[in-house]
Amino acid sequence: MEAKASTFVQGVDTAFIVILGISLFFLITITAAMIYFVIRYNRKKNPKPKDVKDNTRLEILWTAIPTILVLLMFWYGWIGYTPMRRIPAGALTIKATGRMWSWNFEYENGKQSEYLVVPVGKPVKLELYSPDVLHSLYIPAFRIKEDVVPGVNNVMWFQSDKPGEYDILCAEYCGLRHAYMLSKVIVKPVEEYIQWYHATVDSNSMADVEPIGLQVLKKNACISCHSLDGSKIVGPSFKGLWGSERDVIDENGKRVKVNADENYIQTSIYEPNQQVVEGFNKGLMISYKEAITDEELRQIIEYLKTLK
Amino acid sequence: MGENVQHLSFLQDNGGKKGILAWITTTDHKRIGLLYFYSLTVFFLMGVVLGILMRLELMNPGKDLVEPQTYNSLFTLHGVIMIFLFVIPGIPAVFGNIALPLLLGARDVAFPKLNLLSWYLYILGALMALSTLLFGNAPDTGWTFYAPYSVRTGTNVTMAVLAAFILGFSSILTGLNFIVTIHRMRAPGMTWFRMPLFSWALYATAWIQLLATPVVGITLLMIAVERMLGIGLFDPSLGGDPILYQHLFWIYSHPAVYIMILPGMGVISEMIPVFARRRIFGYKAIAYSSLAIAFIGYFVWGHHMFTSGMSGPARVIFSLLTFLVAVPSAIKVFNWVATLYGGSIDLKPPLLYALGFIFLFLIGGLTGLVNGALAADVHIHDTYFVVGHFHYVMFGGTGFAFFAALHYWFPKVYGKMYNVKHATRAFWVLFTGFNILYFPMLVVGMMGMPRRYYDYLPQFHIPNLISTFGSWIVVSGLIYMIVVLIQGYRKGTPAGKNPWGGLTLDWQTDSPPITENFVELPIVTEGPYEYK
Amino acid sequence: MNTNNSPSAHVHRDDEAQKMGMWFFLFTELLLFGGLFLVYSIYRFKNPDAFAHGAKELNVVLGAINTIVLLTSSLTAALSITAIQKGQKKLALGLVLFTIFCALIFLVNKYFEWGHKFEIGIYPGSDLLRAIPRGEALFFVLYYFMTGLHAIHVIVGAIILGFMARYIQTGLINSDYYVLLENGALYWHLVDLIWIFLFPLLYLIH
Amino acid sequence: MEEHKSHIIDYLTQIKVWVALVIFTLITVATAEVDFAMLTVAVALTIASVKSILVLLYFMHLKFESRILNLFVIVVMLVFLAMIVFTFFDYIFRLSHGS
Ligand code: HEA
Ligand code: HEA
Ligand code: HEC
Ligand code: CUA
Ligand SMILES: [Cu+2]
Repeated sequence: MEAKASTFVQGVDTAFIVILGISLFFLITITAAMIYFVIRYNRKKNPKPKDVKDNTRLEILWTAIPTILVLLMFWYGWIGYTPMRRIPAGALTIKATGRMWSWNFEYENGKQSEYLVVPVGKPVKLELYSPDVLHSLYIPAFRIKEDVVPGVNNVMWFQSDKPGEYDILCAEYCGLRHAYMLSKVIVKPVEEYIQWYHATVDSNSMADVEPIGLQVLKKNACISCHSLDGSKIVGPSFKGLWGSERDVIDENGKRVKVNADENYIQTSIYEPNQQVVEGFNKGLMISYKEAITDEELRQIIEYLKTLK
Repeated sequence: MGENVQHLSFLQDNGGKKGILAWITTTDHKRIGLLYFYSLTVFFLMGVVLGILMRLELMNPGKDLVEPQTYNSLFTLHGVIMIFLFVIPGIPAVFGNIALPLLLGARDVAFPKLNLLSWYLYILGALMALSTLLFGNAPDTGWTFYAPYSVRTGTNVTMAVLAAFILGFSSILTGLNFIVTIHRMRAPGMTWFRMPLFSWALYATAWIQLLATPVVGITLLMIAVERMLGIGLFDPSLGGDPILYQHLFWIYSHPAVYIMILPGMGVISEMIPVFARRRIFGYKAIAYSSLAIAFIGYFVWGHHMFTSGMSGPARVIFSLLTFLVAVPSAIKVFNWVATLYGGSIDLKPPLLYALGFIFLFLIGGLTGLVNGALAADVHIHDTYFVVGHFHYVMFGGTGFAFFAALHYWFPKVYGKMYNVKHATRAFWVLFTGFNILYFPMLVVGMMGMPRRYYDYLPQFHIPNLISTFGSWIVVSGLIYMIVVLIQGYRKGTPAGKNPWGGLTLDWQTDSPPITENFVELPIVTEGPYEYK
Repeated sequence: MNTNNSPSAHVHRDDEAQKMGMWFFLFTELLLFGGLFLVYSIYRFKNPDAFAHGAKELNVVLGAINTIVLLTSSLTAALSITAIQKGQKKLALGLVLFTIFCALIFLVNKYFEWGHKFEIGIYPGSDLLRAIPRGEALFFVLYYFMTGLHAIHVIVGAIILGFMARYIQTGLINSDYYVLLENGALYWHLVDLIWIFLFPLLYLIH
Repeated sequence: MEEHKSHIIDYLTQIKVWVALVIFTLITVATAEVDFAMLTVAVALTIASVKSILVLLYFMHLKFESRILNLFVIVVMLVFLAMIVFTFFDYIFRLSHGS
């Protein structure tokens, strides 16, 4: 990771170097002292131990010096960190949603993207939002990370001065596909960014060749829990779902059979915990009432019909 | 000490009962210590196997061995077993039980029946935790049980959480027993500052056990109730606050890391003077630093939450306190090394493990400082750097101290000596393998590989491969060590009362000690390490 | 180090140790509830109005009566120790039995209080709790959790005191050896102590 | 291991303490109706603390126990208070500074 991918790199790396430097010094001296003593004062060479008295001045010395050193470390840690919390006014604001198990970035003009595309040299503020469980947005190259906590509005910011692509990882355990909750930051020169920002079609995905219903499913990360090929992931597969007879447990814990019609699909998506498919768990799927419009719902259903 | 032929050793004295019954109904502290030792070893080996399986899976990117769901259960159970069944009870329950009354010149602990009860609770908790492994549906939350995932997941979190609750209870009772023992049962003439340092360490530990454990107890109980009744205590969709859960969890679990390490430090403080034939340097500094660690350790828990969205001022305060808690640990290390100066050092296996402890704990502690720095932690939080850190302190620290204690008191407990040459070799295998296993984790963590990852990006491959390779060496070393000890138990030469030349009271009685420890209670007239 | 040549000491009774052990146990109990108090105070801090609103639903009179019942039982528990110290066995027994009686009254009261809440649909997991504002639901959940845990302690305390009564009867506890009774009473006082804080926190602070 | 006999507290003292406790309870119920705004919580908790100190000292005989035990009780209370204070360090600053 050469050069400065983000403005924080300098401060963070300095803190690392200072602390690791001091640590290495102590590690080496203490280890060397141990080895030396063990050899020099070996029982064969030195059968009679010296009688060494306690030494208060020494105790004070080796309390005071580490105290000063740790305060120094604290200081470097602190000054490397303060800029991370000082969000410049006028930063470009993007809403970053982390959900099981995908990232979604929503821009001020309503544009959505699975990658975080940002202009070079401009401060970017991320408003972190999670509808389900804890996640953590981590960009190693930028040295930043902040948890995405449901019900709490965490924010983070960064400024990248080097165009390129950098990994985004989820760093807070969030269930089955935690390790696959990946994305990328794409830092573009300003003009390119503006072009991208105003383009209606996301040039970073080949969305336009896929059926529109599938696009909706992908955008909302439904397919990280529901497979299209009949295999069981976290939720039941979408394959063959349409029109089939479902064994579900209703709210009173009773088993009932229902037919997978439009109504059923709608409740499954808007109120997933009302009727829980037998053999699956309540509470994993959250309500998508806010996320999916009636129009999109219709598109999903149209698409499900094709999955026989 | 005259004619004690008529006194049976505690290993033989069945108190009129037969076979296994004489063990599982015993109230003798040494027998209870051994009960803990045997059960703990079994659980520990299970944890090791889970660890090895994880390493195999992580050997290459992509799927090597198990499904993601299985992997998630693997690290959860590995963490739960290692933390709640191995390192937390580890040294206090095994060697504290065996050695504390001996060191103090007492006949037993203050409440022998309670002591047995704690062991039963331990076994109950352990069986509950492990039952999830056998009956499937093992929890997949990580040992931290973070809400709201732990409330939502369909796996058997409730059982695991209740198990941890019961194990906490067992830990509390042990701590309570030790505190009262230390206050009330010291031999005549044994003032506070004539106590061996291991007792000081156990005393400080016991206070943490008493005051921190109930907090996590109630927190885990709340998770269990939340799952069973479907109410909202921490689940944000029902008005709860997941960050509050983290506070409560770490209010216990940070002090808990000192429950793990302080007894280990106590063991090391026993050994260094004995094998260097020198009075320990800075007795009072070491004793007080245990109390200081225990006390300051209560107020640094927030360093696990630097990226959770905690308020800025709280992050700064917790970071500052985290650095301060490192100072008493440093004081101990300096005093240990100073004790070696001018001594007459005999590099027997216990000392070797003790020095190995110092080296590995140094790496673990110093990487802890990296974690404690705000800027650095934002980068490495929840990465393999942290995994490296805590294996260095827990396994390199507490684990090696456990081995040191095992090699130190083995002749006392069984009255026989293991083969020193082979034990030394086993140490070197274990030590080398350890560093090959865990050092790459620090590197790959700095590169940005998050923890609890079933699969990883290609750039993280090489360190992971090396690490997996190291895990095989460690396991070989472990097997080697166990074989040496078992051989010692079966065929070892008689060890005699005092094979290492220790001055503390445990070495003044028979090996193995008689049931009530001493024929006549000793009277103490000077400090524990007065080599002349 | 010398050894002691006097006749080896008998394993001897150490009342002081017993009592100390009990106190340490009480510390853990205090922190067990301490965790709950912490949760309560944070949630109250976050939802002050909802909590005040929820507190209005609780029956102050019943709460106050229960407070006084517990205080009285604490008194009689304490008095029973004085009685046993003075060798007044009958009185001591009577006082312990009265303490248990107070525990029962407390529980009966609690039963009616909870029963009433259940009737109007306020109980963990009820539809009503799902419907009302989140903060208020939290208040009631905590109310049940805290008073429920406390009620369990009342029951355990009463059982312990039952044993004490039995021991006084059999003479195991007597004017010379009463540390068991002291410990039983200490536990009972702890139950009272916790209620002293629960009562204002849950019932009074609007 | 000194064998020391516990202090005997006479009946009357304890009954007086009980009377005080009951009076405090009535006061706290009465003041709950009055609105001291921010102070309401403080008043209620102060009264509760006074009550608990009475229980500790007299009913639980702390007044007549060893110094060290008294010290322990104080330490435990302080540790608990510190836990609350440190947790609030997070919440006070988080909530008052907005999101
Ligand atoms: C035995 C257990 C143990 C011990 C002793 C420690 C000791 C320390 N730990 Fe560790 N820690 C854990 C077990 C332990 N830890 C675990 C299990 C986790 C992860 C939990 C999870 O998330 O699953 C963790 C995580 C953890 C974190 C959170 C990281 C993150 O998730 O982002 C932090 C942050 O500050 C931290 C810091 C420290 C510090 C400062 C010490 C200090 O006490 C270390 C002090 C020691 C020294 C410093 C070495 C000796 C000093 C010298 C020789 C002198 C020279 C030094 C100076 C100049 C001062 N630890
Ligand atoms: C003391 C605690 C302890 C010990 C000893 C170990 C031992 C091992 N651990 Fe550890 N590990 C944890 C505690 C421990 N672990 C915890 C708390 C976590 C976090 C879980 C979570 O995320 O929730 C973790 C997580 C963890 C991960 C990260 C998983 C992830 O984030 O995805 C990995 C990955 O490789 C790993 C590997 C191993 C391996 C290979 C071993 C071993 O198998 C190495 C081999 C060890 C030995 C061979 C034995 C040494 C012997 C002794 C210590 C004493 C025995 C005494 C007798 C038998 C007499 N562990
Ligand atoms: C975190 C995992 C997860 C995500 C993400 C998820 N679901 Fe689900 N879903 C489940 C689970 C588990 C069930 C079964 C339990 C239930 O019925 O609530 C389910 C059930 C369903 C059902 C009923 C299926 C049947 O077989 O009867 C439908 C329809 C559905 N989901 C649609 C969606 C859509 C559309 C999305 C995305 C907008 C989505 N899900 C996102 C986990 C998920
Ligand atoms: Cu999302 Cu891990
Ligand atoms: Cu910590």
